[in-house]
Amino acid sequence: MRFAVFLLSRLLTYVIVVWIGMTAVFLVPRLMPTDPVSAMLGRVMSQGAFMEPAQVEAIRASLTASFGLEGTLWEQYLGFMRRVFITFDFGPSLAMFPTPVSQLIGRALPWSLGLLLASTLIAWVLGNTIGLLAGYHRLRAYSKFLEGFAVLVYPIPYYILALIMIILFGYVWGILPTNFSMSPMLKPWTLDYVWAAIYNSILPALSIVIVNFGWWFLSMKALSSTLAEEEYVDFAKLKGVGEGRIMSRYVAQNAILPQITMLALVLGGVFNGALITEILFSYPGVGSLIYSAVLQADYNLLMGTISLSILAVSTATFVVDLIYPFIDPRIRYR
Amino acid sequence: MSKTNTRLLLGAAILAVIFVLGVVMPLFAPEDPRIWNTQPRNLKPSVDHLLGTTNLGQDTFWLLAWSTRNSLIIGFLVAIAATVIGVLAGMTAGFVGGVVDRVLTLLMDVFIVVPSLPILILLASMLQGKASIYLISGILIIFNWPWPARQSRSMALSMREREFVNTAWFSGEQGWKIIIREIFPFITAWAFANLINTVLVAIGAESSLAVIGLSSLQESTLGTMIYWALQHQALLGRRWWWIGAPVVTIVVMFIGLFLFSTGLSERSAERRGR
Amino acid sequence: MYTLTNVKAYYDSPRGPIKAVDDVSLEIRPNEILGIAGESGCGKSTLIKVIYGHINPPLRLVSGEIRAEMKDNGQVSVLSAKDLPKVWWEFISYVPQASMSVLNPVMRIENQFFDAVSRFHRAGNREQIRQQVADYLQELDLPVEVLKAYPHQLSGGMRQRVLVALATFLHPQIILADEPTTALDVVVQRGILRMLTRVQQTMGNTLIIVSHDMGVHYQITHRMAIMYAGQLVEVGPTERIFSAAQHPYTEMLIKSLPRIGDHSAREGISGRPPSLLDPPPGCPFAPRCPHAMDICTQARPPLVQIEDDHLSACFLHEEAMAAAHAQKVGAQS
Amino acid sequence: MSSEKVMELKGLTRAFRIGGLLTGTRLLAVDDVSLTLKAGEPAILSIVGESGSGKTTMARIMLRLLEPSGGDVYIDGRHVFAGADRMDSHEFRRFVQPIFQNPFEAFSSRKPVDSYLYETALNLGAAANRKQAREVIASALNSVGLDYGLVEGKYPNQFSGGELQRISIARALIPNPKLIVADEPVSMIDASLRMNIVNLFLQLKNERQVSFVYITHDLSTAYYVSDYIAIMYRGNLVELGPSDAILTDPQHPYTELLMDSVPKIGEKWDDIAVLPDVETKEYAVTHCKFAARCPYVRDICRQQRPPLVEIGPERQALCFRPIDYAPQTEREVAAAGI
Amino acid sequence: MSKKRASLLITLLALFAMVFTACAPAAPAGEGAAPAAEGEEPMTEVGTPRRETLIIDSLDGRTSNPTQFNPFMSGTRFNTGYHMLALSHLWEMNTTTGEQFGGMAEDLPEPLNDDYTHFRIKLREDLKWSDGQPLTTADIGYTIDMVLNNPELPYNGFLSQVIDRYEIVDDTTMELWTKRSEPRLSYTLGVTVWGDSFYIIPKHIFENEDPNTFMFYPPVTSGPYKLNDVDPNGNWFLWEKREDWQNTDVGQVVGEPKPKYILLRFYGPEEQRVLAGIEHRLDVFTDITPESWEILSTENEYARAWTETFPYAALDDPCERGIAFVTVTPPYDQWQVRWALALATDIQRVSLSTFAGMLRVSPLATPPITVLQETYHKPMRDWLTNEFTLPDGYAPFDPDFAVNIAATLTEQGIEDLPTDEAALVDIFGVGWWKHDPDKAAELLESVGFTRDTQGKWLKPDGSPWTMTINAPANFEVQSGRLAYAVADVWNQFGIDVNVAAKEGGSFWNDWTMGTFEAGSYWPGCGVAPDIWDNMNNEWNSSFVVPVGQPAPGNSVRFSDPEMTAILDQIAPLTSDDPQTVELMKEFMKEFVKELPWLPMFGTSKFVPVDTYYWTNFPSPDNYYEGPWWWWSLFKYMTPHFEPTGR
Repeated sequence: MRFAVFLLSRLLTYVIVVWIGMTAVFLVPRLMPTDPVSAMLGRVMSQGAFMEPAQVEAIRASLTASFGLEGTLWEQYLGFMRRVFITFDFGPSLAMFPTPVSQLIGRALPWSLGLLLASTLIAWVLGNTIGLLAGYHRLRAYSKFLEGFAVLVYPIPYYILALIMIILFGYVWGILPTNFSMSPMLKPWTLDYVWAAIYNSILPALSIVIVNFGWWFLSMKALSSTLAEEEYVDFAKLKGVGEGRIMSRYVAQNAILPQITMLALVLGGVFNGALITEILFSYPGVGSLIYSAVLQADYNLLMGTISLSILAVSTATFVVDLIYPFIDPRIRYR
Repeated sequence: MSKTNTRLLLGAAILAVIFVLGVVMPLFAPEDPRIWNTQPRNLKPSVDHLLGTTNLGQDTFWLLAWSTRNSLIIGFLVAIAATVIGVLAGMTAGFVGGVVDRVLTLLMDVFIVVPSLPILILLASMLQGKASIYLISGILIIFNWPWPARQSRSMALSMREREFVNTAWFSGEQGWKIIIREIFPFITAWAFANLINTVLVAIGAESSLAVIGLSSLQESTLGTMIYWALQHQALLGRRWWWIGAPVVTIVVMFIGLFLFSTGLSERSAERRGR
Repeated sequence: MYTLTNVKAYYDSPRGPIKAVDDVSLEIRPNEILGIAGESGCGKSTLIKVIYGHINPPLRLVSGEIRAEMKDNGQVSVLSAKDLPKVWWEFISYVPQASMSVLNPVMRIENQFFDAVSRFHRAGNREQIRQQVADYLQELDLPVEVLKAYPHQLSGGMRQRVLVALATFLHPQIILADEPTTALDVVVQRGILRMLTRVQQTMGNTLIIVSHDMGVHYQITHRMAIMYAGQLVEVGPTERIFSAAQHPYTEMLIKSLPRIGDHSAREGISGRPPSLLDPPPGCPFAPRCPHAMDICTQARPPLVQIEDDHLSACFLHEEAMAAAHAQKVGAQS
Repeated sequence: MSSEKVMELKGLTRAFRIGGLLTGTRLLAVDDVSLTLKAGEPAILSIVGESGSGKTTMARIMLRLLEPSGGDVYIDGRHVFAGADRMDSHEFRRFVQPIFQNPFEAFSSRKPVDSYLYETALNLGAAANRKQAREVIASALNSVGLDYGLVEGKYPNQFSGGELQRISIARALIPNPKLIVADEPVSMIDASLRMNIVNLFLQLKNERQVSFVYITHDLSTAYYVSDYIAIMYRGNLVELGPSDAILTDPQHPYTELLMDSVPKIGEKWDDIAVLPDVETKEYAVTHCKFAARCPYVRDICRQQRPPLVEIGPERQALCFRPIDYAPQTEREVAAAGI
Repeated sequence: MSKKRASLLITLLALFAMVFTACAPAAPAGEGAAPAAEGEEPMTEVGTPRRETLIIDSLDGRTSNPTQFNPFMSGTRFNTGYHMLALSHLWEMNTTTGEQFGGMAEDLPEPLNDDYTHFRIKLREDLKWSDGQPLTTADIGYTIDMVLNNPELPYNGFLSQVIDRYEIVDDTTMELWTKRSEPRLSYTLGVTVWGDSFYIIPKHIFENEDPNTFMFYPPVTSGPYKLNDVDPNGNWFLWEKREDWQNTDVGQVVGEPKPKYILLRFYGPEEQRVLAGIEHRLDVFTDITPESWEILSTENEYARAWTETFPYAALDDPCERGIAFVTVTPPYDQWQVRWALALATDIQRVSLSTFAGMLRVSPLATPPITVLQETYHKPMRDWLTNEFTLPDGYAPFDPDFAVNIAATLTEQGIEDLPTDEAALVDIFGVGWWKHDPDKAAELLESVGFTRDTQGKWLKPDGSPWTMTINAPANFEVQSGRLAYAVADVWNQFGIDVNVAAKEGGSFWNDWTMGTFEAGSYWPGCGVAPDIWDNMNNEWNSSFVVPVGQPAPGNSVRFSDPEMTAILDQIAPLTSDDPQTVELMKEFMKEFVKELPWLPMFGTSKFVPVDTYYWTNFPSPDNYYEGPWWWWSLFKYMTPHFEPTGR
């Protein structure tokens, strides 16, 4: 019963946050100076065709209708909300008319998910494990060395880091493919296909892992070096508990709580794709979809992708709130 | 003690160097380094051109100084504004409570939940015409205030419970005086750390926007310097002085700020321990 | 069975060594309850650390000897300070202050229990240990359900009883209790002290209890050591300490306590304890001592036997004066 | 002084919710407590109880730091929380001053301690300017045995706990309050120094005509210092009376237990005390909250809530035993007159 | 501690520097990067033999809807190889001569009346769809019907304006009536520059489908290639030569295409494309920067640019670049202001900043491609130099641009530049306006502009003169850079110029709506001597609409009665009428007087090829086509390519 009330009130906040977010998503692109219909007209005309003004208006009307941009802002808003919350249908992509947005996202999403889930988790596990060790042994040389490394790698602009990796791995050493390509010989979801997908994703994944590693490492190190000074850790030492167990059960289990929260947020963000990674490695994920949507003023696609990530992130935080009491016994549903 | 001072000193020293580079050096620039073709192109570093020249005929060293200045402006502008707005909003929410609190908290949640990067790209592409460094800063502020706001709200809530606040009340102090004299001194230390972190976040965010061409490309920032260097294939073309200068500067700046902020927090921890 | 001889243990600090334990000699006997009393910051917790053999930087054993005799199946082995961590919990165990923070908030009590005891239970798997632990808790009138609980679900008193159970489960020969009842209510405190004494009586081992509450010492200890500024100023049987305290500090400590039913005015000890970083020359208590003499600020009074088993360090005792004089003469010649 | 009562609590109740908005359980931290501290001779009233007895909640209500859920608080005969004659905060602070438990928490570590003294002196009308304030402060510090020169410009971490607590008391004295509410003022202070603080209360009561509400779990100092003692148990005021009377002849079984549990010097324990297992449950019971642990318990104690029984001059106890376990048909709300 | 920490940091910094320099001398042996081991047939990543596969850079980047091939849907992509290889047109244009010829049509349309409203169109014999069905006039008729009957199709508006009705005579003959006079029907319905939207679709496939939703995948093609496979993620498209290539226009006109497979491949950002080129994973590049070419040429000895020596780029792209203004928005509505901006421009510096001097200048409204330079620029050079003056008699033309920039470049270490002026003019153009800031200032002051104390220009109303130049962001690299280069020099001159890098959508939106001040647009196009079509579209005042309404043409909204009169005079003339060019020269003279936009350079396209696997790409010495790989005409190059056998 207490849980039900908690769930209900939390759910309410969730819905309000999503609603406000979605409204912003609806409004922001409409404040853009670009009118996709005019942009399309401009593009058509810049390629050499010319028309009478009346003709232009006729095309404009038909494009407006086919893009679902008819009616007042309020009517569009209602239609938008209906689509978001009831059918999750964002209509056709404007730039890739008439391919539905949902289909474009559906095609891109598995790639982003695969890449980011794997690399995020790997970075998380690595960063936290090593960060834990380094935080626990914060006075030892290796800990300081690792911290130095993380501090050094973390601020390198991602674009540069990834390019350096492409040059090193793909070009100087030639051991990894530098951009995404799947052979047509491979039937989807055979073992070879999966292997090829993984092989193609190693470099982008590695670049994400390296960058994220720094963040997880630094935060875990900070957390665990604070926790290592807690009395119960001291007392565990007095109990004669082995170092490994102290680290895993006494330090890690407490330090991991905020890291899990962050992980959930980051995992929610997985639905955003990894913009720069995807551009750089021509990776077919949501990030490059968002990018091309912006480039082509593709309202529907933009709204679809951003709505998805708002939903994903807020759902992730919602879920974290729900499962948190299972992770931390001190927390009750308030 | 010695450790803290080392960190703090090293951090401060690095920051001082960056500061000299970004704030003092531009005053001595012999010409506006943003202007193209004032120098022979693609010279390697030499005595005349400490960091060589770019493919666009600019002196890399002076360009770097100029860029560092602008990046510092963005970093500190965003950090200060976001922290101030965040702290004000958070304190208001925490102290006023009730409906105000709920609305502000909701607002913070929304801004935290809405994915910033796509929106950032969207806004940047909207504002492209007038994307001065101040506008870019403005956009970054919008996405950076909720974090300090959340923090300072919870700090305000917990500070309200601190006993010395009651002592101050019984000393006859009024509400706002309590906030200023009792609460602020505790928030400032934290706010300063937040500020330093936000400086990094802002400089980083600006440079990622710049790399995909969405910042104010005519202004020179460390990000746009990277953009132009990449545009002119400085990386593959082995013009390391051009692409390397801003990258190394960002990295060094990060290390400086990192050392400085951890040094500070360690020092304040030590102070408390005493 | 356990002796400390001229032990000095200092903390290294940037401003110089903090002399938390400064030349302490103490004999710990089998089957006794030894109380260590003193104001906060007098080094009594550090002394407990030293006895426990928990000497990690910045704490450093500067000089002196620690010698413990451990009886194991009739055999006696002699341990020094650095051997002690190997026999923690089995030979010597530790009850911390009853604070929430000594227990890991995200681990069930039973697992924290097992962490301490399982490595010593040569025979028996987890299930058997669990049974033994449960039996033991019952023996101590503790509900078995606490094992399944998380620390925050227990009251302070209950947590402390669990810690006592934990520390005594393996029947160690020495139990150290560092302020075990501070921050607990008197009723609960009483229960815990009863529990400790009961356990001590049944097992016949040694209980060392640190407390700043003279009442607690009076109630349960057999022998007491009064500590001041890193040094022992008086050691003797509890009865004698309370009936005939020899050191002015002890005397003032006892007198400062109000007694129910006695409305006579009581005075606390004025001034504050000296800094351990830079203790005054001579008797550290001299600045606060109403009987202070010239010599007190110049020489340190040795701990001398006043009566059988009763030692005190004060120039008010002739023995001390004589000993100091002898030392001085010896140094001059 | 306009009223006959320095302070009066009438049917004071304070509930806390634990758990959710609709389903949480109500916990009565203070359960229908009435108390009076008479004017005239200054007195020290000790409120004694273990942790969770509601004594700190009461202190915070008396200090206006917490609003009661029910009942009224009067200071100097006037409402504190509501009503037309409500005392404004300025007046209130001149009349009532606090001393908090942890002296290190009571002062901000980022401010020199004397700034609080100046603020108090200037804000609460004890001094018109800084120069006057300095004199007022110096005299207040003098009464607690400190020298102004030693305090000036220093930060809290430069003092010991005992010194800070004295400064805390000195600050409270500055507006010449009639009542000082001291919430566990010595629990964080070394036993050897406690008496110095407690003695100050006695001294100030006489010299400065201040009444004290002394909240503590330490029965021995309470007895030492106070004129009246109120014993709290699980939010109830279980026994009230002059300190000598209570301690020589405790009427409530809990008072007995409490007295027995104090480790006294010169008198050793014999029996084994009963410890409660699950404490929070007791807040919710509608019968006697002590029934589960009471050696004199009878059936009625587990069925009815005991009345507050007048057992003598200025003495009351919340127990069936003094009235021979007679069931109460109508509950008497006795206003305790001290 | 402190020393340790410091030394650690220094070491790490050094390490970082090493990593950095390690990537700088990244120069593996050119051949070593070839993917296959000795003796083994090298294969492409898509499983085709490398020596049978031509790999082409994909201009549009990744395609998110790779299985959409219905050519009448607005979101369908053509630069994926689709219109380059698989869609034939009725008429194509030879890019070397600028002359049209029959593609699917046997010849140019035959006008049947003097109004040019009735034509006969004859198809080639034996044309087939890739599924083996014959390609006949019925398909053309069906295409016209389908577009006219479906107003939702974006192309409907245009076609319904042109075509009145048709009549099918037999499988290869049809007659067509147009709604208006169409003396250049082959321009209207055939390819001139990049391609044309009049795509013929197979009736037998489409007649059973809804043209608004039908994806047409896999496409049935009319060109010599058919689709083999696509990457579901849109990074590549693999086209395969049709067995029955004889039944296509290319097969009949030129012969058998040589590459069995053509792979359109998107490798990502420019760095990635260059790396792919170095490793012989890319045979044909579409558009890179001079810096990238520099890298490619040093790292890959098989790489060839369009010219073997400076300027390396192909200069014959049919649109010239410059700065356009909305000429109804003050102060750009005054010729003095526009001319002042021209004279304030240090064109040599702009050229160096934009593409390191590898540009050909143009003072006229038409691009300085070889054909047009011979037709207009060179013949008019004398007039520009000696006759043309501003109303006050000032002669603004500087014919020595080519000589001067050659001198500068030589100074900078560029070798192999020719020495005689004629050759230099061929490379760098006939000349441009003088860089004369004083004259510019005089012109501005004559219309009320003033300067503040810091030398910044104030508008006649006293407000500071600020200008925003629209520039394409992340596409059309030359125009993008040009905007910054011009901003740079105009800033020097004292105008506060700011560049707005705009994504495609808003960039073109501003253009049609006229909602910009200045922009790096390219309203000057042309490929054949008859440039009426382009010029009329851009400058006929009948297309002028108010700012804020989409312009059907004349986006700079310039109304000049003389210019319009000349254009109207040319309208009824045919392309081969000698009057066409002569009148157009008069038009140009009017144009430079007013300077309604500021043309600067022809477009330099860096379109290198890698000759490791394939050779006989077109080049100036082997000029069978221009290097426009992304044009429809590419299919006519395929029979010329030769495998090297590597």
